[in-house]
Amino acid sequence: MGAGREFAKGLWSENPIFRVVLGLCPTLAVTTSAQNGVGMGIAATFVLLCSNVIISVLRSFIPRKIRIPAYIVIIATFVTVVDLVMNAYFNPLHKALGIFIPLIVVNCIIMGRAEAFASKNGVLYSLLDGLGMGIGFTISLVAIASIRELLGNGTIFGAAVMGSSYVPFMLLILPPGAFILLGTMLGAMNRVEIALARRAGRAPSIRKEHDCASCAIFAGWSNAADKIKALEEAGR
Amino acid sequence: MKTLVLIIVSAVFVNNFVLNRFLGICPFLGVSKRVSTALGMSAAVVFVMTMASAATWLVYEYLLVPFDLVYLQTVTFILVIASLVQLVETALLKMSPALYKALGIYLPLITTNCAVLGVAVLNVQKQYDLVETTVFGFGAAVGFGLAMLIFSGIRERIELCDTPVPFRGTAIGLVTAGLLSLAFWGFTGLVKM
Amino acid sequence: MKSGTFFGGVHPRYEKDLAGGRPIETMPLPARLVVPFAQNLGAAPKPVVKKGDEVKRGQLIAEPQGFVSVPLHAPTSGVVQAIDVFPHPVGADLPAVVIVPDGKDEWAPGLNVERDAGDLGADALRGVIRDAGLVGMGGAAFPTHVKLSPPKDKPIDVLVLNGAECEPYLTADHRLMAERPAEIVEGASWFAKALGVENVIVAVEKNKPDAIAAMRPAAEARGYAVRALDVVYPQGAERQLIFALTGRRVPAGGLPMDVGVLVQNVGTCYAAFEAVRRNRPLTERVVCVTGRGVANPKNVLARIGTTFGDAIAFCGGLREDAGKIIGGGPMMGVAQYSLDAPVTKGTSGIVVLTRREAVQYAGDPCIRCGRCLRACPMLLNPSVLSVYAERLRFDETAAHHVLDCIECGCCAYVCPSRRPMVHHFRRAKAEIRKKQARAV
Amino acid sequence: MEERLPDAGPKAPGTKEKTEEPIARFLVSSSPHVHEGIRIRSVMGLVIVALLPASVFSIYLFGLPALFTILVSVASAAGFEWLWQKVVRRPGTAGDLSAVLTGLLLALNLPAGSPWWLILVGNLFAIVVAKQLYGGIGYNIFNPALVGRVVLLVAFPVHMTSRWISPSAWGMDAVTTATPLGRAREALLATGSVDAALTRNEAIDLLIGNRAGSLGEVSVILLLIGGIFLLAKRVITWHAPVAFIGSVWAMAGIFHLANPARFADPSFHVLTGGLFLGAFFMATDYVTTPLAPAGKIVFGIGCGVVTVVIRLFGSYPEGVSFGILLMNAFTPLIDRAFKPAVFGARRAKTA
Amino acid sequence: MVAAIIALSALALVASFGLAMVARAFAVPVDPKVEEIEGALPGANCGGCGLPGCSELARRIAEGRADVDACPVGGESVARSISRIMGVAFAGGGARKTALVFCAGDDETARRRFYYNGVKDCASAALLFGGDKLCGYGCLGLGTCAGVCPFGAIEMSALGLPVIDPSKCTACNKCVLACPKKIIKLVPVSRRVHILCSSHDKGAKVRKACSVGCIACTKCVKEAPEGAIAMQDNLAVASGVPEIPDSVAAVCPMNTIRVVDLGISAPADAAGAAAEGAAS
Repeated sequence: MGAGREFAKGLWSENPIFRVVLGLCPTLAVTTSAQNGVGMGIAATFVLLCSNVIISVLRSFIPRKIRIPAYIVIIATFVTVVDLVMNAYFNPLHKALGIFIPLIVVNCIIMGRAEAFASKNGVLYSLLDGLGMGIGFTISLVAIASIRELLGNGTIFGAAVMGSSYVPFMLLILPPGAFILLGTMLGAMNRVEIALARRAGRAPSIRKEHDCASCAIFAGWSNAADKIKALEEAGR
Repeated sequence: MKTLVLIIVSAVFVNNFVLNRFLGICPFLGVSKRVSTALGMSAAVVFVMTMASAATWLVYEYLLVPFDLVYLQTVTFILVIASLVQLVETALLKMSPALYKALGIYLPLITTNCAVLGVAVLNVQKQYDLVETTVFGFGAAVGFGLAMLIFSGIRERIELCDTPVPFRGTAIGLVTAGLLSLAFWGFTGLVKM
Repeated sequence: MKSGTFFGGVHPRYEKDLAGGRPIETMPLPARLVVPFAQNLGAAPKPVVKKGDEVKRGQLIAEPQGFVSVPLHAPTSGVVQAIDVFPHPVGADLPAVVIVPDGKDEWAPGLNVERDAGDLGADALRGVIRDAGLVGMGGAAFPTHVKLSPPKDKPIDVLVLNGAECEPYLTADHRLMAERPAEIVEGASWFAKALGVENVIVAVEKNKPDAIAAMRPAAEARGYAVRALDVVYPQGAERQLIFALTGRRVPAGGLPMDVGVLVQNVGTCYAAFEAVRRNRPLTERVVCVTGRGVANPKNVLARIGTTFGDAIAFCGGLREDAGKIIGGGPMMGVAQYSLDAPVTKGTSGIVVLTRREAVQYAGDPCIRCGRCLRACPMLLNPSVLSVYAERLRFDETAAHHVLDCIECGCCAYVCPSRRPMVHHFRRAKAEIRKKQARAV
Repeated sequence: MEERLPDAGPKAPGTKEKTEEPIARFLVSSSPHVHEGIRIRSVMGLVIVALLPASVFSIYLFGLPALFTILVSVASAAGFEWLWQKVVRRPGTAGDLSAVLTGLLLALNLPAGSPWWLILVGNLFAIVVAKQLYGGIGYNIFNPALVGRVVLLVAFPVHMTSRWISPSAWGMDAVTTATPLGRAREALLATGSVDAALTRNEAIDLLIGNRAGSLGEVSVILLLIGGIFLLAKRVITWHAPVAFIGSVWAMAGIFHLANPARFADPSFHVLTGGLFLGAFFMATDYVTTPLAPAGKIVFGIGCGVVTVVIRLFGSYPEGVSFGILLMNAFTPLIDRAFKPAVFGARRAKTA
Repeated sequence: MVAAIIALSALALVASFGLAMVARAFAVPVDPKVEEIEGALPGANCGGCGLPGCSELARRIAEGRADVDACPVGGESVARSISRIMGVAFAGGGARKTALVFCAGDDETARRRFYYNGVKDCASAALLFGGDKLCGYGCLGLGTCAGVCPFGAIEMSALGLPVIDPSKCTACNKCVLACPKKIIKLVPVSRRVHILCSSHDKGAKVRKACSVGCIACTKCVKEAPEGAIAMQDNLAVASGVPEIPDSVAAVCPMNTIRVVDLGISAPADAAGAAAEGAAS
């Protein structure tokens, strides 16, 4: 795989939100305005980039058994850095993003890349991977946030663009609207993927189920995933 | 007492962790395929979140604040939670294998559940005392469990639906969560907190 | 719960007027008779004749295989033309023997003689009934002698004569009760004797007043009760009938004998009379040929093996718009694709529906209206069952008791989505049984 | 949906070969072979008929704007259904009248004179999001009309809660006013108490519909007539409506007894708002409510409790829609809890 | 600063000690091979191997309780990489296979004996007289096989016959088991000539029921090399060895024997058309 491919996969084929469907908590929570989306995206990208690089560097030193706690500590450190920097220089944004800044620690995207990529690949590729994923995440966030802000509030990046006669569709700013919009967009993206796959003559890759069992974190953490699967089989 | 009741009502219905605060979406979508698993997961979450709330509060009040280390909050909390979950798992296994069988397998899933870290951070933000913290953690977890239980029931039915192909799975799950959130929206203003 | 009815059920258009007033006519011998071997539940009897053999009426042509099996007899005298696969009214193509009648209709030696059966004991009666090839003639075709041999720990204290005939259109039992009440009651008395039962109830739906009137003196002469039942389908289904008459509930997965009851169709009683008193094996039965697709609906006494085509021709033939041929009643009978299907021991009627009358299943999604829940006499949840079956989730159908379904068809009858419910359930049952068989 | 008679088809299967007599002649299906004759369309039609008195009365009360709302709503509901099915290439089901019913129900849940775009947005959510994304009729989890209404309520609170017009014959001299529930709320906020006593005249006004409110909710009498019609036709059962209305009355009564100044008369709560519309026409929706009678009762009680809690303590004056919507979400769990028993199973257990 | 370092170190010490204890207490002996094998498996969890999922198969392979080529879907390449992980020599399994429908009786060529009205599912249809085809062996055309295919490789043609896309088919055997008429079989993709009929009826009966059924005229037996085709109970059956040459297709008077290109280099438009159907 070329370096370009490692970077580009985050944009579509392995886009964290629309293809791999991870990191939904911040995606839903902070996308009330495009500005928040950008802020969250950059913060997450920074953490993703740094943690990927550090974990890639340290990958042969970290004992396999405690790698997950080790990753968590590394990630938490960078999150704290972001937290402090944001608080100091972008205070309103920091306020708007609220607890979702510290919660970047448990964002599955970052953990997932650490486990699935950085722990197995060299520094350069890990950096590109982190950057690509981060930008893919940011673009998706901004896209969702723009729609929500534009329709739900009549503005974009704070500027009123819909004209005075526009009655804002407030639902989109509120939690129910966030869920419904993301669900609809995900469905639409799946439709696009199906169309693309058809053109390319391959089978479409759609994550039918969002299940923790396949989440990379748990593969390393314990065999809980298997147990849950077994339980679900038994429950049938 | 009244405050505590209000905290619970608020956490369960008005500001439901999943449906209103977007915390714990991953397990909400991931462990809700069957009602039975959702039930087990909910119970485990209630257990852990209540304990984690108290534990992180203690660490914050008696370790971070006195030593002026508040900026280490995130790192500390996640470590405390991770260790706590592991300890609970070990203790459960030793003390009550039956309970472990019922809840144990869900415990690892909780460690990186942002609802748990979220409740810890919120407790600090809201400046609750120890009792309020514990009650809030409990209430938030019950709200999470309730949402998940309802959702798992619905999902068992969606499984039998003729959903258009692109919407199968997570997409229709999110739309459903949105409609559920809409139904819970009626409780807005029930408690002003 | 007031006596005389049960839970659920539906009120279909009965259409009993079509043939109800027509006395039983004896049908002349057709040009050929197609006699399938499988005419009883359980193992099919094994053929003992071959192509070219000459047979007499009542001669054994297939011998039983095991206890749950009955012998098969030639319906008339003639020549065995072939043994081949033919459409069978149960819904499959099965082997049958084709007999070309010689027109003499000679009985095999020793048969068709009056006998004084008064000194026959219970075992002897069971033997006579078995040798005559008797099966339940209401449709299920369960060997009668097996029913008459309950295990020691399940004594029978009530014998029910099932004259409910709740299936729409059909009037064969109705006519038989109206015309041959004494014979039916005598046949029942042999059953009662074989079982040692005193309490005998004749159950007839209220929409057959002439049958009730005819049966009453005959039954009362022997101390049997006649009960007029509410008109609701499926009143004649064993479990529902037993509950309506006695208030006893047959346990799920159990049999009527679990609650000490035995149910016999009135047609079977008549056949028992013929077997015991006249020494005639079962070679003919009353068949109701009816429906708006038939020119002249009639009740005919037809030989076993008479093809539907011949029977319908005797009734004036098919009308132009005939669209569906049903072996049995329209609620539980089996649609036939061919007029070559023959009358068997279990064929109580041939109903010909016009295309317009026949239901067109669409299989739209279930809208959960709950009508099927209210209609189901077994108190199942057909709605949920059919959804699971549709998605091929057969384990769930088992968990929701699909095996207790009696396939009465009430759910599909009332379904606004026109879902082929019974078809779903039959598939689910087949899959579950397959799985159980594998597990064993 | 129409009778698909085999001889009416373009070609009978397998009979293409020229001159030979067709081999396929008869229909074969599993039993039963006859049908009561009812269709989805006839069921939906009966519900629509039951809603007609209230609909016509709303036009009498609020005039042309009411007619406009109903027409736009019904047309857009049917239109969205048709459009979606065209887009995803599924067989059209607009003929089963379920979309028409959804459109009508949504219209009856809107204030007279709602702007056209509002009605369109409501129906878009009702038909596409709440119904078609789940696979169409029979599969939706939430009542489509209610989803439409609640979406509008949350998204456009001003349009949905404060632009009521007072009723007058054919809407001749309508003025803006507040709904009874809204007035009670305002009084509570202003003075700290509601005017608890419900005079006879006021009660009669509420009963016959001489009050502000959304189109279909105003005339309790006509809704009751519609409901009884459906009960008589056995389209719905009594369980959910009775449990719903009963629990609203009981719960409001308990609060009223505890604090008459703060909480209004239970009869006031029963007669106001969309309770009758909700209880008879939406808490009885087949697809989104429990199947078993016991489940329906639990469902109704749940609706009632949530309704009263929201009315008395929440920030929305009316809680019927939220109550039903929330209980829709509980329906699968209720269905799980109340499975019908098998005939004879009880006996088997004791034996 | 110093306090921070000390505090965090202490915390880390405590936490890591605790975790180390826990890790020891919970040491689940996970064979690293299991993970590796699971990585090599297709991950479709199709159940084609007869086990609940890929991870279960991986475990069994690692424990030696299943063969390295136990995954029918992965084929040779997967078997090869698993054998590398397991450190065993891979002999090279059979040729790649695909499912093929052994019936050519579609709506135009095969006649029906009644109008079927019921559940749109072959197994359900078969409950009523075995199905509505006049030929008792023929495809019922209701698409049960297409429904069970986990890979979207089966499409129903406009004339009501399943069309299997060999490039998507993984020979998982699901359709073979699902078909109530048992007319789907797995064949090596290398084989080109196939006898597309399963009817054991006599020629006259076949002619009446279907215009493309095998009437057991034995022309193909004579044309084909010795042993390639045998008549079994009124049906020509290919033995597999030797291969049937393309020329045999030409002699079949019923057009039952056909040249079917199952090569993966299937024409692009065919694959595209199949994919299109799968997506919509």
